[in-house]
Amino acid sequence: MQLSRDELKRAYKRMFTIRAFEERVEKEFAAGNIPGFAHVYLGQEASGVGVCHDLTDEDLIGSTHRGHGHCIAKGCDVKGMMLEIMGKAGGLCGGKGGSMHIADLSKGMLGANAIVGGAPPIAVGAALTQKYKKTGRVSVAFSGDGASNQGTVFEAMNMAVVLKVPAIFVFENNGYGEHTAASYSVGGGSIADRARSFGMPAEVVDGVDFFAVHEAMGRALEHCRAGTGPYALEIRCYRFLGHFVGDPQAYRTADELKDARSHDPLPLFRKKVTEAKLLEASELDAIEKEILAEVEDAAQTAIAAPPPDIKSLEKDVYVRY
Amino acid sequence: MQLSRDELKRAYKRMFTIRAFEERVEKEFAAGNIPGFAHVYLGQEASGVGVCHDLTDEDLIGSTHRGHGHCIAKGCDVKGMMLEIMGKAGGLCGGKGGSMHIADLSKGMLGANAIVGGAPPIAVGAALTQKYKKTGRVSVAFSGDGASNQGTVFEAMNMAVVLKVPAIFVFENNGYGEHTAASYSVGGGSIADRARSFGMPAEVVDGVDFFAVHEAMGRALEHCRAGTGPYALEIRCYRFLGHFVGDPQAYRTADELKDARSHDPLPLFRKKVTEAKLLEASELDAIEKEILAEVEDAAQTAIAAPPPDIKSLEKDVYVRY
Amino acid sequence: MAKKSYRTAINDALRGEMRRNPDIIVLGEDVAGGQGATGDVGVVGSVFGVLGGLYKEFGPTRVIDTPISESAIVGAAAGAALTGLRPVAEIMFVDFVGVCFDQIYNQAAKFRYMFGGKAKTPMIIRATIGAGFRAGAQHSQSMHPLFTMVPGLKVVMPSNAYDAKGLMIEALRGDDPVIYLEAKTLYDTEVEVPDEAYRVPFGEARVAREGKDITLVAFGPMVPRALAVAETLAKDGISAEVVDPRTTSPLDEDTILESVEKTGRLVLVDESPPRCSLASDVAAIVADKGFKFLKAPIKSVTCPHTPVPFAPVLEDEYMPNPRRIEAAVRAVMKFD
Amino acid sequence: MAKKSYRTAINDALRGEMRRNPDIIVLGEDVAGGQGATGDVGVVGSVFGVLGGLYKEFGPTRVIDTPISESAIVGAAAGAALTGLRPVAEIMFVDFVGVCFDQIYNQAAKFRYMFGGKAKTPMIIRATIGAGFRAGAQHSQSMHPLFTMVPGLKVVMPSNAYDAKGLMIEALRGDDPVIYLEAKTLYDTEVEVPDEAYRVPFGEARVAREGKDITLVAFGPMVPRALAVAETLAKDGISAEVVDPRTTSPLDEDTILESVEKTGRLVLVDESPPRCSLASDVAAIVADKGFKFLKAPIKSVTCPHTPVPFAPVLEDEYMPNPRRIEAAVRAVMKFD
Ligand SMILES: Cc1ncc(C[n+]2csc(CCOP(=O)(O)OP(=O)(O)O)c2C)c(N)n1
Ligand SMILES: Cc1ncc(C[n+]2csc(CCOP(=O)(O)OP(=O)(O)O)c2C)c(N)n1
Ligand SMILES: [Mg+2]
Ligand SMILES: [Mg+2]
Repeated sequence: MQLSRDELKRAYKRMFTIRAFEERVEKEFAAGNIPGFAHVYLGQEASGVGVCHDLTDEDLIGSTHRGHGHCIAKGCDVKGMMLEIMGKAGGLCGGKGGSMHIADLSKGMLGANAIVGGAPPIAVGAALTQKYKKTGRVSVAFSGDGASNQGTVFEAMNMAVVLKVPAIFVFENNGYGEHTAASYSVGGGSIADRARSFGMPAEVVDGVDFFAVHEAMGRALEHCRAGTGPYALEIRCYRFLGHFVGDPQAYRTADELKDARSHDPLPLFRKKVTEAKLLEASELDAIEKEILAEVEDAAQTAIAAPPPDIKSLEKDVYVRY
Repeated sequence: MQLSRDELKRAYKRMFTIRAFEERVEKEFAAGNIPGFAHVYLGQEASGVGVCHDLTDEDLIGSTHRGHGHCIAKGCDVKGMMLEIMGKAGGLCGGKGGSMHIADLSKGMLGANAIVGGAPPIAVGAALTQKYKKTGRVSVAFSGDGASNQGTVFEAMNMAVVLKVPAIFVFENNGYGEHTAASYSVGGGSIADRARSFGMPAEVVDGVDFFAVHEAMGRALEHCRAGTGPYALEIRCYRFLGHFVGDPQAYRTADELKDARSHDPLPLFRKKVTEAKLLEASELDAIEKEILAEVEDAAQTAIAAPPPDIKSLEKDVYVRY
Repeated sequence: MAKKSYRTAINDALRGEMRRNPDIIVLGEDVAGGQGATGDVGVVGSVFGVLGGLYKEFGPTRVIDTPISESAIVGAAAGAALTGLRPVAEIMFVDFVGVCFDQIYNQAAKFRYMFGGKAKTPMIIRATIGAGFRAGAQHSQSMHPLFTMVPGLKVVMPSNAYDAKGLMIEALRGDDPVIYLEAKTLYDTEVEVPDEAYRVPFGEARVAREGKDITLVAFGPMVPRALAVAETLAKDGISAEVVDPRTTSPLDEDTILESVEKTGRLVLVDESPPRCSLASDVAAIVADKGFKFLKAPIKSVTCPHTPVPFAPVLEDEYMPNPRRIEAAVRAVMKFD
Repeated sequence: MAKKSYRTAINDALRGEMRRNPDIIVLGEDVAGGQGATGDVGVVGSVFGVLGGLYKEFGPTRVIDTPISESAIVGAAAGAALTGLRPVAEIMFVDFVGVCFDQIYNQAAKFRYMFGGKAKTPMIIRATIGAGFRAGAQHSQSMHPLFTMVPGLKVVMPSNAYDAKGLMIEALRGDDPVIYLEAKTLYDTEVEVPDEAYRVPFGEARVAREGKDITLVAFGPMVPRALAVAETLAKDGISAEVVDPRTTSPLDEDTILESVEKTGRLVLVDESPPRCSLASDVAAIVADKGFKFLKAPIKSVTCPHTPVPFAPVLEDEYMPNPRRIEAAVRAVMKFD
């Protein structure tokens, strides 16, 4: 389906926000402003944004350790995110979650998840709620190629088929799980085939191309809304950086890294929409400028922000205890 | 490959031993001589015996909660089994294991397993040993249709493919996991397809026919011995009784239960070998008589045997502590 | 008031609350039973029959049979809870928790805290506990210490039918994840149980028997055993108070400390291996906050540091039995 | 003798034993690193670099990268151990144990007992523990109480490079399943470590510092903290003895009890939430067997009953820190 100019702008805005945000994370991490680990989404922007483009705040997603892109694609506030990732009081989770556990339930974002394979069962549960309450909404489970080997992910797929719930399993195959290639770890080589073996339809999608992802997701949504159960997408994409910011990546050649960068979803999107005369280059430039300012503001605010109150340490473990 | 008369006798002997043993277990359970639960293998005899026929004591199997048949097929001593199942001192595990944890490492039987999906990862490890030590031996992981939904089983299959180990995944699809039909719980309906999705060859096998199982297993062994990794068999068979001895089975109609009994591997085997004039009916009768006496002796001995010494309670937790 | 079994009391609570609150669903292996089969669906009602009749009344959308996939069961419950339902998930035997523990302790129990207090995960995991069924090493454990450790999780251990019903209703009306541990050996035990709904609050111990010489704290299925021993001891003039914490997280420290203040002596009865057990947990609390009341060492009667053996003679010795409980009490009474 | 880091000491032990015993293999996620990739294989050597160089020396048959499948990793190790190898499996962060706990506690740890003493399962699970890395709720836990509970499993918690090497060699030469918990915050700490092989026996505590007024028992990464506090207290004339059990299962009760006999006072320092912790475990043992030595309540310094928070200010307060340890000691010293 043809997207409106406004929709295209929104898509580019989100992709560029992810790009700018993650590059800033890289920088602030190097500067010591981000505690812990940071797994950035650089190179995978078209995947998250394409998947989430037609979702509302009432649709749900379960994410991974590499969750910033999913957050932004789902509409989370960039300042709230930056505060969270820096462990500050005003963060989306009050500084208690951090990069690997960032969540925003008001946006239908059920949390990054630092346990590989942690989210898919949860996303199936969220899908069950939609079926039970007949909301017409869907639930998306993001996993990586590495996660496609975790037992919980298979269980979740089978469960979704058996319970016929509107769950969409999105496998972002960026070729690596940490420092191990998917070509080594994914027996059989096809994650889509694994999903199919449970009796759900599955597609392999070009994750560099926003439009390919968006269209495949359209088919997934249609399938789910018809009440016939889950759907799977194996989205092939590229991890521009290492597993985490700072990974020296001796296991990847310079050539491969260069090749990865050549599959950049942002210039591809620009090219497509400008060549088709859907958007002007200047409009895209304006978006970029606006976003860069927003990210700058988010970073500055977050750096300057106070840490959480020590008194919050023992709060919010239970609703009541 | 054509089996010799001696081999055919051995196969029938083992199938009939399972039959006689399990019928005796049913009886002794009803009589209160068997503590706990008993999951019998009645109806599935051709599967275990066909799979294990060409294995030696150095080949390994990992079994399930329904493990008596696997034990007998692998050559475990029937008296030692009966003693164990009755919780007696002379049992294969000194009475500490019981029906669901019976094992005999000297026969390559790595244990029944009361955790559904527990054995396949262990069997993969046993296969790794064979590969590492270049023994030419294989390791078999038995699972049921219900177990084919457990995450650990998927992980084990993928791991076996990635590590290229000589593991054979045998899925005994008897149509039920406890009180739930495989037609409900196994999304997609084909366990063989699940195995194939990991890139290993898989066959669907008629589990009522010893010869079909034995031949499929021959192909599996050949594949494994060539060093090209694992193989899977989905063996379709029938569960004559309920999940456990005493299960009232209101979820199965009388017709279905009758139909199940009509797919009996023992008369089928008799018919095939006598019609082909490979064995005489009288030879088979003699085997049955011999086995019935052996099982009678095992049961009598086990009933009369003393329980374990109370002092053994805290023994054998560690090699050294 | 009619007598009801522990099993019926739990069923009562679930049925009543499901009528009252349409957000409550039940899921697990064979919670209905018979799906996809040729015969009747819903006759099983979970392998110990606790959910009998629920499928008939509430149908397949609310009583949901699942594949054998405990991680997906618990994870689905967590995800459903996070998005507005109140799932009651079943892990048939608590021993199976090893294949799904992540979804309990890293996921469901942590959501609220990790998400800065913005999430609620009202779910219940029901699981059966305890030895005595001759079910061997992998179907006879209790594992309540494992759950008690987990911040964010509440742990319920009813010792009788009355508490079973009231604690289940409390769990179903609360907003936190709860693990509700059903003692297999108590299913057929009966006490008077009201037909109507009532709540037994968490974190309030019950003094199951008053006494003045020694305090016995026992958990779940060990409570009736402690009471039986107390009766025996009474004949010898030893007056034992028996405290049943009912929930181990939250734990009612006050009632325990008050009792020890009165008696000065403490024995714990806990069906689990000794290390990092509930017995050690309560002993440590009293050795800190109740030190000044203590007249004698705190002794624990637990299982040995071994797996659960199969043979009945061994299993009976494995569990804290009257002989061992009595011996511990007498040893503590003798101390001075 | 040269100083070596905790990381190097572990590497030393593994390398030496692998040279000596061809049955030892290593498996886990990225224990080599780079499999299937375009660049170098084996440069990673596990994410904290502990296995550096092993792939180069021993190759892919002995240093085996696996998919992300912890149940299959631990299960494969158990199956390999049962059939003649000595696998060293890695769980990168101990927090991940929830996806594979069954293979540890129901399988590997129980084989020997369930099989009537006829099985041996010589395997080691290495896992990293502890907060302080700002890694949040799911990558910062310790979970040693969970393992200590498990009959059939041995639990090792080295607090320094010397012990790390000796305990690893002991584990590799023993015949039981062992979980070997490596403190992330200690990897770069150095002490003198011999080049040659030596064994540190299990179940023998080390008195890390002698003292006469109070006993501190600390576990793994808490040992250096306890020692630092002891130095501070010494300036105020409080002489603290610090005991490092080194293994929590088996536990050297005797050394702890002897120390308490001497000092009469006990504080536990344990990086885990309080309930059913090692702190409570040791407190309970002393409140039973060492009751008569005690002059004051036993206090524990643990984490609070909360998940591990991400924000550094919160995490620093979450861990047992010098301020909290000191306060506990002073409170116990003041009691009479
Ligand atoms: C259960 C578990 N095992 C291992 C890890 C460590 N780990 C974190 S991310 C990761 C790789 C995940 O790979 P993939 O699923 O492909 O996601 P990507 O990083 O490529 O986005 C691993 C092994 C973990 N967090 N959880
Ligand atoms: C992890 C786990 N979940 C559930 C159970 C309870 N249980 C025991 S056997 C069984 C059914 C297994 O079905 P299947 O694999 O088809 O084997 P079958 O009984 O048909 O031989 C179940 C659910 C268990 N033992 N372990
Ligand atoms: Mg990846
Ligand atoms: Mg079956």
